[in-house]
Amino acid sequence: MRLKRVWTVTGLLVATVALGVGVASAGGASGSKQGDSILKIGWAQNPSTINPYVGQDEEAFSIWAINWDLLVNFSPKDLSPTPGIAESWDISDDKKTVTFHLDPNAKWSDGQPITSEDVKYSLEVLGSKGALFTSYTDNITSIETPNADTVVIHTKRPDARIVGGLFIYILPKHVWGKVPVGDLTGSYKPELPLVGSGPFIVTDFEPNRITKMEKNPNFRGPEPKFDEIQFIRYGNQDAAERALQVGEVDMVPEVSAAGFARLGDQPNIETLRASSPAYTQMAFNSCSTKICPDAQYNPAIQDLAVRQATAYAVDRERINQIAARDTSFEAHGMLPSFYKSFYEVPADDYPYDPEKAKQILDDAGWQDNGDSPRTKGGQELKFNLYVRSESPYDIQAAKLVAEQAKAVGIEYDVQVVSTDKLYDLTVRKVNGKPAPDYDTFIWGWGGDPYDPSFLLSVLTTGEIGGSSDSYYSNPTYDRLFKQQAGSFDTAQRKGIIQRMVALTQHDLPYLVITYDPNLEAYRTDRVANVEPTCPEDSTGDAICDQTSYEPLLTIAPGSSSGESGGGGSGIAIAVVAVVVVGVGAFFVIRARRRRDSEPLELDE
Amino acid sequence: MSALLKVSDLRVEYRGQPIVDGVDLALERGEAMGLAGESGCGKTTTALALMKLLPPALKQSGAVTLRPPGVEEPINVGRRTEAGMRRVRWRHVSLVFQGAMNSLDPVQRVDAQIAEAIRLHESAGAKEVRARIDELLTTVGLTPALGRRYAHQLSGGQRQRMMIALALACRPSLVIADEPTTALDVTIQAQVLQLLESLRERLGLALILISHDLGVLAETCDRIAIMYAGRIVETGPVSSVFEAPQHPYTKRLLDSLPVIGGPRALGDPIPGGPPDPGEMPEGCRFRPRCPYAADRCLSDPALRETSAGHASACHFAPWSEWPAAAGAGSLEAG
Amino acid sequence: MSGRWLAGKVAAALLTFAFVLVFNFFLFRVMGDPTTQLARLPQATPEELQQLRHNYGLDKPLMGQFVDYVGDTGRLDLGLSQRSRQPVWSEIKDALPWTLLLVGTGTLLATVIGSWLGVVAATRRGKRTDDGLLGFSLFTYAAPEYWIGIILILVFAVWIPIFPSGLQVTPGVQFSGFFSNAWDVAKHLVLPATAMTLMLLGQYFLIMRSSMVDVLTEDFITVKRATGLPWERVVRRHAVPNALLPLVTLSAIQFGAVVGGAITIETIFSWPGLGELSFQAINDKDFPVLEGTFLVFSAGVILANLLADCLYFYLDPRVQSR
Amino acid sequence: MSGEQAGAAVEVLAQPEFGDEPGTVRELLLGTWRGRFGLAVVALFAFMALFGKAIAPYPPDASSLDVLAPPSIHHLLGTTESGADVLSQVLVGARVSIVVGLAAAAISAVLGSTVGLVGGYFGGWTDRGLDALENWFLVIPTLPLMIVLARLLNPSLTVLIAVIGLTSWAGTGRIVRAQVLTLRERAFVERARALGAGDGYIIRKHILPNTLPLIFANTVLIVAVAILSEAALSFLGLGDPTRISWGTMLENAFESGAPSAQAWWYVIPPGLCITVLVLAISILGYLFEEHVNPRLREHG
Repeated sequence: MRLKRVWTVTGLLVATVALGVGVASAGGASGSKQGDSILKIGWAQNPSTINPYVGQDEEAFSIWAINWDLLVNFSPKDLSPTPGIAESWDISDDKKTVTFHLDPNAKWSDGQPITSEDVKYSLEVLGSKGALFTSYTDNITSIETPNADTVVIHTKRPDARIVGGLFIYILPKHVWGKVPVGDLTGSYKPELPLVGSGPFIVTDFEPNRITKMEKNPNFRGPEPKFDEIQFIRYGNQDAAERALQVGEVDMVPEVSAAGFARLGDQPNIETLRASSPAYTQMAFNSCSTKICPDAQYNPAIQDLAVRQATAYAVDRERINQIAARDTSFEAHGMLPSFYKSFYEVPADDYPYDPEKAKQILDDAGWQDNGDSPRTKGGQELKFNLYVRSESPYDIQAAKLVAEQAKAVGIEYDVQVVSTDKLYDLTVRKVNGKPAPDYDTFIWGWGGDPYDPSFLLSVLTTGEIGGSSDSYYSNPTYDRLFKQQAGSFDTAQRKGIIQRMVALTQHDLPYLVITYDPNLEAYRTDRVANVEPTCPEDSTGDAICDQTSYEPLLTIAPGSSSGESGGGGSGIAIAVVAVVVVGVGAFFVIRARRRRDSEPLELDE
Repeated sequence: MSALLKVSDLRVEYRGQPIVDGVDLALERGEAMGLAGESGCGKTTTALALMKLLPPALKQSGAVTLRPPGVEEPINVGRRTEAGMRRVRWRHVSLVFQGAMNSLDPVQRVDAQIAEAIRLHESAGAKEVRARIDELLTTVGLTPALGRRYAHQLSGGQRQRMMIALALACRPSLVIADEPTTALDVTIQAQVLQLLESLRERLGLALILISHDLGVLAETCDRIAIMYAGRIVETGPVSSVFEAPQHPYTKRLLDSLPVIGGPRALGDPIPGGPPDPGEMPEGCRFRPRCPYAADRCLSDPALRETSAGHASACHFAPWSEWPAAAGAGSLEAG
Repeated sequence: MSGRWLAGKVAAALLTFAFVLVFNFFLFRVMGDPTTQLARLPQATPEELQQLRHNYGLDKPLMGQFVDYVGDTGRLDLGLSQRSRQPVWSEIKDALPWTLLLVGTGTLLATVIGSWLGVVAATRRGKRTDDGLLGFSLFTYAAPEYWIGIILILVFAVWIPIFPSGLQVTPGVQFSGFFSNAWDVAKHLVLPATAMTLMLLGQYFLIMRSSMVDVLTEDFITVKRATGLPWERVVRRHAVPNALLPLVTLSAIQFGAVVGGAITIETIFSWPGLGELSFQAINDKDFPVLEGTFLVFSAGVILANLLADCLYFYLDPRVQSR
Repeated sequence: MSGEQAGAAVEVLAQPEFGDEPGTVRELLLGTWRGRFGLAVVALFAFMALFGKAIAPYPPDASSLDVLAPPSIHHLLGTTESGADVLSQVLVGARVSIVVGLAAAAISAVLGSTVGLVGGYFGGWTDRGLDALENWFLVIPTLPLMIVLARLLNPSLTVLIAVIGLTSWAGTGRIVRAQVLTLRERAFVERARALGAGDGYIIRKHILPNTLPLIFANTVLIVAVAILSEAALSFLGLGDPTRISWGTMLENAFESGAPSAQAWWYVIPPGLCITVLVLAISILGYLFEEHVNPRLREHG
C-alpha cells in the first residue's frame, strides 16, 4: 500500500537524525576522570589556534600564560619582575648586558630538562617570527649560552624591558625546534599535550568548542588545588553570562558592561572590576605639514586652544556612567592607573568645566556664533569624529563627546565606520609619505602587563609609519622615552614618565576618556579563596588573566563544585515527558471520538 | 410486490435554495430507470442523496426506503446515521461515476481498491478475495492481469469497466450510474452500455442511469424520468414517453435530438437556460421557456397520470398532438 | 524506463553544480582577492605579498587558476582558514554533522507537524480551526526565524530555565555512555530545532492544506465514501497519500531558506554547525572558510532537490511509468 | 522566506477559496477582509516610515541612565541597553526597512523583467545563457550569497539595497520570461511584425504592457522578501552601522544580553513589526498575483 512507503520513508529520516545525534555527540565524549575537581571558565570566543607563531587572539594569551613561563614573570602583588624560567639575574654596570641563571633541575612537563638553549631558541625564533612577539627583541644584539643554566643577553642600549618586559614565552626547543619555520607560521598543528613549564598544560583543544588544561606533573611550584581547567566557548558574551547564572560554568573572565550590574546582584555570584593596562582615547590629528604634506584635516584641530577647550568641555565622568554603566575607571592622562609603580594624577587634569572651555576659545579669538560652530578668519570649528562600528561603547562615547562639545561651540560630526575603514584612514599613505585622513577619532590601546614602554611608544616620532596613529612628534618626548626605557631604577623611571605624561597633557595628541576595566564574575559556591591580585588592591583581578598563573595555584574548589548543576536537566526531562504523553493522549481521544462522527466539512 | 426503491418528496437545499425540490420515484427489482435532464437540474444531487453522500452543507429531507432482496424490514435512508449508512452503501447500492479516471485512487493498484471494498463488507480470506476479483474482472470483460495496474495505466474503456467491476464487488441490488459513458467515444460507449444491459439480465440488477443523452437512455432503460430545475416533470415507460411526450420540455428535448438518417440539421436548441436556484420562477418552472405557457401555469402543476404508468407535470397534459408554437395561452387542449 | 528519468535528474544536478563552481570561482577569487586581506597583517612587506600571490597561484592566467580551483575542490582542498591556518575542509567536516542534525530534525518535524495541521485545516475548511491554523502558520512563515529563536531563549532558557540555550552539549561533562550523551545533546537540540521547525512549518502547512483541498474534491473520494469506508480512513488512507506528492516537490524550494535559517539560528544558539562557522568567517573576513561553507551550502541545496525528486519518483507511480 | 519561496507561496495561497470574485483591484482590496487588513497595516508602516522621526518621543539614539528599563509612562516601550527609547527606535527603524525593501524590490523588478523580456523575446543562446544565470541564482541559497557580497563591499545602505536587489530578481525573471514566451506567439504580435514593426516597438507597445501587471504583482512579493533579507543581514552585523533599522535593533538586543535580562519589551517590538509588515505585504501580493494571473486559480 502506498501509505506504507510513506511511513517507511519517514522512519528512515528519523533513523538518520538519531544517527546524527550519535555521531555528532560521540565527538564530545573525551574528558577527565570522575571525581576530578574542574575549574570551568566560560568565554565568548575560543582561540582559533594555540600555535604561538600564528595565533592573534587575545584568548590565546590566556592559555599561553598558563602553559609556559616567561624568562622573567610578573609578581601578582605589584606586577614587578619575579623569577620565571630564570631564577635570578644580574645586570652589568653599563646596563647593556644581563646574565640570567636558570634553575638547574627545572624540567618540562614531558620530563626533558629546561636549558638555556630553549631560552635562546625562543627569544631568537619566536621573537622574530611569532605573529605578536616581534617588537620585543629589536634592541637585543646577541644571546650567549655559556652553559645549560646561564643565558647572557647583550643589548644596543640599556633596556629595562629585558627584565620584566620581555613578553616572549619560553618554548621547549626539543619540540618546536624540529619543525621548519615555514610550517610553524603555516598550518602546523601543535601536538597535544602542549609541552610546557606552567602549572597546567593543554591536553585537549577543539577550536570551536573547548580547551582543556590538566596539571603539569613536573611543575616546579606548589601543586594547584584544581585538577583541571576548562575554557568553554559560548559564541557570544550573553550566552557565557547565562551559563554562569545557570551554573554551567564557574567563572567568566570577560563580562560585558551590560551584564556586569545584572550578574552583580545574583545570589551566589561575585563580580570584580579590575584595572587593566588599556584605555580608550580621543585622538587629534597632530601631523605637521612637514611630515604629512598630503594629510586631510581641518587645520583648526592643531590649535592647542581648541584641544584644551574640548578637554574641559568633555565630562569624562558622565561618559563612563552612561556609555560604560560606571564600569570603567576615570582617566587622568595617557598612563593607565594599572601601572601602579609609575602612575600619578597629572597636574593639568582637565576637570569638566564648560565655562573655562568657552573662556579659552574666546581668548583665542574664536567668535561665538551661538548654536552654530565658532569661526575665526574663515576657519570653522567643525570636525569629523570617526568611531568603530564594532564597539557600541566607542559609539556611545563619541555621541556624548559631540553633545558636550556642541555646548561650547565646537561641532564634532560623529561618523561610524568599520574597523578596517578607520585603519585605512589612519595609515593612509600618499606617494610614500603618511597622509592621515581624519580630524579626530576614538579608539583604544592595550599595553603590556608590567612595562609601560609599549604604550608610551605610540606617541614617539620613531613609531610614525608604525603603530603611531596621532603622528605626534615632540623631540623632548622622544628623548624622555629613550631615557625611561634605559632606566632600571623604578623611582627615577617614574619621574621621567611623569614628565612625559605632563607633556602629552599639555599638547593633547590624545584626550584619554576612560581606563578600560577587566570585568570578571565567578560563582562563590564553586571557587573559594579568591583575593584580588595583579595588582593587589581594590582594583585587583581574580586570576591575573594573560599576566600570571600564580592565582591559579591558590584558588580552590568551592563547596558545591565538580559536576555541573543537574537541576536543570531534571525539569527538562519532566517537561519532555509531559509533552509526549499529552500528544499521545490527544491522538487516542481523537481516534475514539471520531469513530462515528458526521463526515467532515466538504467544500460546497 | 413491493418496490426495491421508494423515494417520496425528496428535497435537498443549499443555503435555503432548493436544488432538488420534491422528487418522487419508485424502482422495482431488476428494473432500469433513466434519469434525464439538462446539466444543473439536480440529477447527480438526487443520486448522491439516495446514498446520503451529500456534503453536510446540503440539507436533505424526505423519505427514501430500500427493500433489497434477503432483508426483511425496509431500510429507511432518511433516518440512518453515518455508521448505519456505511453498512448499506456498496452492500445494497453502489455507484459508477462519469470520469472513471479520477474515480479510482491514482496511487493505489486497482485490484487493491476492489479488495478494500469487499473486505469492508465481508470477512473473506485473501485467496477468496483474489478469486472474487478475478471473477469480477472476467464478468466485465477484462483479463485478471489488468488488476495489477494503476488507473493511469488503463484505457478509458478499461477504466470504466474496472469501475463497474468495483461497483459489483459486493453484489449490490441497485447500481446508480452517473453519466457512465459520457467521457467515452461512441464505439466504447456502446460496448459499456451493452455490458450494463447483459449484467442486468444475468444478475437481476436494478439500475438508475443518469444522462443528458436521451438516445443512451432509450436503448438501455425500461422507464424514464425527465427532470427540470429540481423536479420530475414527466415519467413513464420509455416507449410511451418517446412516442407521446406529455410535457413541453420533453417534447423540445426530443425535437433537439438529431434523427439518424433524417435531415442533417442541428435540432433547434431550447432558448434560455435552466433557472437559477436563487430565483425560481413561480408555478411551473419551465414557464419562462415554454412556448405554450399560459396563466394557468402560474400555479404549481402536480405530477398527474396521463396514461398507464405515464405521468406529466403539465396543466395541459395529456397532449394528443403538438401544434406549431402558437402564441402563449391561445390553445386549450382537450 | 525509470532509470532514464533518474539519470536525467542527476545530470541536471551535476550541471547546476558546475554552474555553482564557475560562479563561485569568479565571486571569490576575482572579487575577494585573498591577498588584499593578508596585506593588512602588520609585518606583510611587499615581497612577502608577492610570495603570497605566488603560492596562491594568483599570478597564473585566469583559466589556469580556474583549473587549479576545480582540481583543488575535487580533492576537497578548499585552502587554509586565515584565522586558524587549518584546512578549511577539516573545519567544515567537524561542523557538518551538527548542521545536518539541526536541519534534519527541523525539516522532519516541520514536515510532519506542518502537513498534519494542513490535513486538519483542509478537513475543517471555513471553520475556526482552519482560520486559526492559517493565521498561525502565515505568522510563523513571515516571522524572522532568529527573532523566534531569541524569544524561545527568553522564555524557555531564562524566564522558565528548563532548556539550555546555547551549545550542543553540556561542556566538559564526562558522559557515562552513548545514551546519556545523546540525551544531553537532545536537550540542547530542543530550542534550536523548535525555532527551525516554526520557520519551516508555515510553508509545509500551506502546501499540504491546498493540496488536500484539491484532492478532497476528486471523485474517487466520493467513491471511497460510497463504498462504506469511514471518513477518517478515506482521509488517512486515500486523501493524504495523494496530497503528500506535491508536498515533496514544492518543499524542495524551501531548502534555500533552510540554509539561511541555519546561519541565523546556529548563531544565536551557538550551535557549532556550518551556519555558525560561516558567521564566524564573516566577522573575521576569513574568505577561504566563507567560500568553503558557501560551496557546501549550494551543494547541499542541489543534493536536497535531487533527493526530493527521487522521493517523489519513489512515491508516485505515475512518474515511474512515464 | 526567500525569493523562490515567495513564488511558491503564490501558487499555494492563490486558491479558489482565497480569491472571491476577482472584480476590480479596488473591490479586491476593499472587498475582502484580507485586502483591508493588508492595506491598513501597510498604510500604518508607511506613515511610520514618513513621519517616524518627527513623532518619535525621543531622538532614537539619545542615551540615558535608566538602561533596559521596562515600559513606563515616559518610555512606552521601555529602553534599550544604552538607555535609548525603544518606541522611538521602532518608529525611526521603519524608514530603513521600508526604503531598503522598496528600493531592492525595484532593482529586482527592473533587472528581472529586462532579463525576462530579452531572454523570452529573443530566445536562442541569449535566452539559454540568461536562463542558466537565473538557474544559478535560484539554486544558490540567497542568504549566504548576500552575506558574501555584503562582506566583500563595506556595509552601507546602498550596498545593502544593491546586494538584496541583485539576488532576488531571478524569480521575477522566470515568471516574466514565461509570460513573454506565450505573448510572443500571440496573433497580434505576429500581425505587428507583419506590418513591419521593429522588435523594440513590439516589446514596448505589446509585450511590456501585458507583462507589467504581472511584474507589479510579483514585485510586491519581492518587497516582503527584501524587508526580511535586510533584517537578516543587519542582524548578522552586515547592515548599515550608522542607521537604526529593525534588524540592527534585534542585533543590538541580542548582543547586549536582552534575552538574559528578560527585556521582552526590547526584543518583541522590532520582530513583531517585521512580521506583521511582511505578512501584510505578502497577502496584498497574493491578491494582486491572483487577480492578475487567473491561470493560478485552477492551481496549475
